[in-house]
Amino acid sequence: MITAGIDVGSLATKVVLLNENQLMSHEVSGTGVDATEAVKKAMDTALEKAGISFKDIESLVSTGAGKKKVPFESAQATEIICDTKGVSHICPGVNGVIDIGAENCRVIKCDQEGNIIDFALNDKCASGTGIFLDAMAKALRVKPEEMGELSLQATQDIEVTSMCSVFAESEVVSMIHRRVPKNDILRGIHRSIASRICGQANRILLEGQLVVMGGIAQNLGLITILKELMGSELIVPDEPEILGALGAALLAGEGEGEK
Amino acid sequence: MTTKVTTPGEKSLETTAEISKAIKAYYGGVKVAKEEGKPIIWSYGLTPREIFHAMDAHVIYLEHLPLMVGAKQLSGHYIQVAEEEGFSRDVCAFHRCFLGCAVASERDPYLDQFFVDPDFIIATNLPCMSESKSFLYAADHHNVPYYFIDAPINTWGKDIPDYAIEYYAGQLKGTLDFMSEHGLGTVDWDKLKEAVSLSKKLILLWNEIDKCRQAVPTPMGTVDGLTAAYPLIQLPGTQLGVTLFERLLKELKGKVERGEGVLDDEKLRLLWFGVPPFYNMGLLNYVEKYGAVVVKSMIEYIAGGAYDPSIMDPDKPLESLAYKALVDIVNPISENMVNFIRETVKDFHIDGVIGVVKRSCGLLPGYMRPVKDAVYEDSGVPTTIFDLDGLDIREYDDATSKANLDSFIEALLASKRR
Amino acid sequence: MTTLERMIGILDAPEQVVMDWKAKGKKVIGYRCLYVPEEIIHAAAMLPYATLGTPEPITKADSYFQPCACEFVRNIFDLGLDGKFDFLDGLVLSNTCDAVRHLKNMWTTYIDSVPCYMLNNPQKMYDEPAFKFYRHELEGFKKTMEDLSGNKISDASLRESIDLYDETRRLLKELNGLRRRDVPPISGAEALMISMAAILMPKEETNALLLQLIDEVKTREIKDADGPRIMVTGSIIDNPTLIELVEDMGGVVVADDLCTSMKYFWYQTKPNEDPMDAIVRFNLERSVCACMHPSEERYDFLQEVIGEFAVDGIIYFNVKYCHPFVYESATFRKKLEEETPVLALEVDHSLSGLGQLKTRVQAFIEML
Amino acid sequence: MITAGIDIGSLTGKAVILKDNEILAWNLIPTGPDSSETAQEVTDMTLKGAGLSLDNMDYIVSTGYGRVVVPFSDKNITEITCHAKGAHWFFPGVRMILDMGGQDCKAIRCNATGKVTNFAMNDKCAAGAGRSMEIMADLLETPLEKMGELSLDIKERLAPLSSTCVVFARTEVLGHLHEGAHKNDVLAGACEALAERVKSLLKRVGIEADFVISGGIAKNIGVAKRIEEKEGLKANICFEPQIVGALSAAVFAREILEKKGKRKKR
Ligand SMILES: Nc1ncnc2c1ncn2[C@@H]1O[C@H](COP(=O)(O)OP(=O)(O)O)[C@@H](O)[C@H]1O
Ligand SMILES: Nc1ncnc2c1ncn2[C@@H]1O[C@H](COP(=O)(O)OP(=O)(O)O)[C@@H](O)[C@H]1O
Ligand code: SF4
Ligand code: SF4
Ligand code: SF4
Repeated sequence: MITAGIDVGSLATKVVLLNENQLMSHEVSGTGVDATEAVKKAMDTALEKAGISFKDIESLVSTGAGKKKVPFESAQATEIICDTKGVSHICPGVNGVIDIGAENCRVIKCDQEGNIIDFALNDKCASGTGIFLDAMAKALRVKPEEMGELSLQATQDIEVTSMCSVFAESEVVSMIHRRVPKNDILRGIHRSIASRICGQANRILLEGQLVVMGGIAQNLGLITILKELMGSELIVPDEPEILGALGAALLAGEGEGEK
Repeated sequence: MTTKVTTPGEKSLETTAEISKAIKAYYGGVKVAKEEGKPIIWSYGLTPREIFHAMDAHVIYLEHLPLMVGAKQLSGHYIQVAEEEGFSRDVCAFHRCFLGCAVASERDPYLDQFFVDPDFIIATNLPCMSESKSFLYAADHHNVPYYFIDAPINTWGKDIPDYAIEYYAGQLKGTLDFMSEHGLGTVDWDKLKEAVSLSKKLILLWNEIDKCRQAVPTPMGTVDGLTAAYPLIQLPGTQLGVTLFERLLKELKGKVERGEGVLDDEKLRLLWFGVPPFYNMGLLNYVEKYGAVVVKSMIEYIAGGAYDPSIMDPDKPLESLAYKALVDIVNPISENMVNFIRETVKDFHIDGVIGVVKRSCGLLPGYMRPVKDAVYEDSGVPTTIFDLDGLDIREYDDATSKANLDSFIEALLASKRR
Repeated sequence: MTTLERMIGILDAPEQVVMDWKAKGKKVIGYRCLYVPEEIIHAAAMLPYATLGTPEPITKADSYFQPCACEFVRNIFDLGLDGKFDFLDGLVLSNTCDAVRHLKNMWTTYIDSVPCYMLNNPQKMYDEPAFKFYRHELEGFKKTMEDLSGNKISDASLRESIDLYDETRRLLKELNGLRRRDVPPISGAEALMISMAAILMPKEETNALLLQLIDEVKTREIKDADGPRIMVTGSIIDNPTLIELVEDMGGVVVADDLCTSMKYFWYQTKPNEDPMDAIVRFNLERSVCACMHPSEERYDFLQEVIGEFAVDGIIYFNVKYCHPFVYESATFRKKLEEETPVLALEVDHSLSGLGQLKTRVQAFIEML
Repeated sequence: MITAGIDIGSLTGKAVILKDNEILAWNLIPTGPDSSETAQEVTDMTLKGAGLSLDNMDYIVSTGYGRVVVPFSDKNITEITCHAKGAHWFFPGVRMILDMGGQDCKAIRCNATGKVTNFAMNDKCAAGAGRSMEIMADLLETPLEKMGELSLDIKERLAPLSSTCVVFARTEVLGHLHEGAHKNDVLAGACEALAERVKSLLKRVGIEADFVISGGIAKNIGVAKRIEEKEGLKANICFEPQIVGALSAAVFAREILEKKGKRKKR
């Protein structure tokens, strides 16, 4: 059975196509202003990569902040369910998930079978999410993808105290003024965001073997500090941003969203 | 836009509609009393209503007014007024809202229907100690006398020592004297005894009502329950309260017999722990799309709702009321609250607990974790905890709240399916 | 080393005080809040130890307390979870605010290493029934302390302890009285640190040191004393950083209203009474904290200090989510401002975001 | 007597040179990565415009966010104290100043001589400051200068943006646009939200009729007009509201000199 999972994130839209739970193809593209359009495009590309056409898909599940904007008929599921599903598929037996996306940070605690025990979502403040990092990257004039690497080359510990992403930005600017090395600032930023995430994880007593997913999981600098702070074993799978979409496609395989 | 997404809760019972009318009538009465020159009291917390009713006092309750204002979506405005007075966003939204109403130079016509300035104020530190200070501000602002009832915290469990009862009962006597001094006549002890006996009756009825709610499907959920709790909280010691509860009990019994529920096909039964969003009670109906019902909320049980009234003795009115207040589940440092929730989860076949904290509440944040752990340990029932302010609509984020509810319910359903 | 340096040095390693005491085979009782009578603990031959916070960020406690509980209490609980208070033989809390009440709940539920007691102090002052109730509670507390220490508390030993503590309070008051001068001999930050050290140390030692100290600073004058004279108030401050900040910005901190400083020693017990009654009256006739009703006493105290110490401006440092003080500062502010300018600030107990505070404090001082 | 005032804000650096009571020259440049350099740069430009050099300056006062890093200033003073003084210089009758800058907004009350008597600042969240307007402008692809004007030309009244967080407001804005809302209407929503927040700041210090708006957002008539409407007031805005801080620093410099009665040797 061919199934599709669509994860419409606030920044990135992800599509995963599975055949009998085996990956056929996936696509990540920007969500932009028009989510509907973005989904269509991502879907077309994924279909093309897989060499099939839309009518071959038997079942569809969509998730993510923009799941209601998906233009195809599909079942909907929350990110918590899809994340857990996707994670326990590729890393069975883990104790939990940390999903850091653009505007969201979710922590999920689950048991060996992948049942959700507890979870916590971030509140309305943007600090502790991808957008915060993106803004900092901009202030420091580095690419978001490079931030992590650079922060690992830091030589001293400095503290970024503002939790508000907007104020943190000016704090960072003032550090640049004081000629604090970029790498050290980056490390400070990562530390501040990691402690925020750590606090969220603490709220549900998350520990043990954890998978980090979402776009930000690719940021090695953050992962390193997070590991240090949490004292947990953190696993970052390949292409961590598509796990939500993968989970959705797996759910579709379980009979949700059949056409 | 926040305002668009809020909806009032949909009630399903006839008696609760009646109770709503009684609430309006009560506050309408306060306004009339003021016009007739009778003294008006502002009060708050678990100050015993029985003595107010026995004295025929007209009282505006701090926690009730914001609810009414909140339901009309006006709370945000008055909260802002209080903040402009210099109150931090971190203190209780109920108190901020009330203070906002108290000091506003212009009042909304809706508010004007029942909100009047006080002639004196009676405050207490039960349930939350720190917030009681807000009344000092109000007393200062309106330049009116102020009486403070100090409730010792319950470090004793169910066995309150005599000296604590004596201390609290003594202050109730002080309250009565204070009211007399300020123009409410002397206390009629027979009337007070009658009030205590009516109060006892009322709680017994509530306990029976509560039993009905254990039925599957439940005949009354929290959307109705919060209104239904009004007589319990505000009318103990009156015949009206008893009559309303008799009617409610009858209606519920009929429903249970006929097997009618809020939802006929209940898939999940939930318990709401914390203050629900009074400006958007529709959120409690929201879960119905999953076949879930919020059966009960903790709020309905403060002020004696979880209380065994057998110990009340009308011949010792003040001592009975002292005991009732001191063992209340919201009197901190006691197992009472944790045990109450623990039992409720079992007795009401609860599948999941929704714990909401508002950042401005002094009392509830400290309960969340112990309750969650106790319930999970006992029954394996999970609790989700998220931020939601029951009153400050400016802090409300519909998408986040729903995302939390969606995720929690989906997870519950998924584990049920297994 | 000067006596001043010696006293302040104690704060670098307050645990040392405890270790020295424990080395004598005696017990230590932690307490939070001045409504826990140290004298009773001391009369049972134990060391009362004020549990103060640290500016460290909170980690573990966040999984127990929601982040909207006062940071000071979360900080104490964090330290408790971390075993930082394991040297205590008991912790006594008093009924002052919702945050502390919950600390008691949490501590009892989640920390086994140190038993925790709650002392039920009334929140009503000057009230005979409250005296009576409190006396009952204190009798129970006395019993608990006797059981814990294995020592009986006689009226005579309690009297002795009270006298000892009164002496500490008297000396501290004398020392701080010197700050009334046009050029104070000690800075606000020094004064706070001296008080905190005096609070932590065994009083026998404290008193000897204080005598020397008074002598030592009598002829001292601080530098930069030409700025406006500031009084600092608000919730607990257990770290001199905030006061230093005010002084760095050009303010001269001459007085305060803090339970870690002037509120600790401003009052004396009344002589010639039954010693338990003396403690009851002492605690219910002075007001150290915004938790008490009514607030007139506190307001009068502020007024008195403003006059005596020639205060030009008042700075409120309210710990975030500290409800009693937040309400009270709003209430007082209106009245105080008629004569003395007031700046009310919210601070994180962990002292983050000092940059923004600085601008406000500097502007306030410029305004004066 | 020649004095200079340097105001290094979070977003712009300004300098004003004052000869006795007359503005000789002023300049405004974006704050670069290094505040000290910005200070140097804007001062040099201004000096050049006046045909003077640093040696000619009798006294220099710095202010603003970067006030402590101006290497050649004789004294630093907070923005709050400064703005009251400068507003007073432009409009002597003024009793209340609203300074709306990039990072924070301040409501200031002063007495007849321009001395501050009370003030309030926005809190730790950036939602109520100029930076949020820039983010909006960016998002709606509108030049900052046009924002205010456009926001007054609306078709439909949307509720003010509800997201308290600047960052999340982005999603809200995109949502509106996607539902076909007109750009101007969304801009109006953003201005409205900011004006609403500022209003409560003003109320905290107590509203006075004679008031001045200074700082960059004063140029945003969409915000300024809305604040006026809300309280039925008329705001005074000088020809260049952004330099009020720097100007007052220069005025302060003069006053300090006058008090000291002697020139400082450089
Ligand atoms: N290679 C990378 N290194 C670091 N960050 C990345 C990388 N790729 C994407 N990101 C960040 O991931 C975030 C998007 O994550 P994603 O999980 O797709 O979010 P959402 O689902 O909310 O749209 C963005 O903030 C982006 O900056
Ligand atoms: N021409 C303009 N029209 C509208 N708004 C402007 C204009 N110029 C600047 N601003 C606003 O002013 C803010 C900067 O104000 P400014 O007082 O210079 O800040 P700071 O002193 O913190 O550097 C910007 O964030 C922007 O919102
Ligand atoms: S603090 Fe900053 S990041 Fe957080 S809500 Fe406010 S503007 Fe957004
Ligand atoms: S219990 Fe919480 S919500 Fe209720 S009045 Fe107290 S602080 Fe406010
Ligand atoms: S700082 Fe305030 S809230 Fe915290 S413990 Fe002290 S009085 Fe209570």
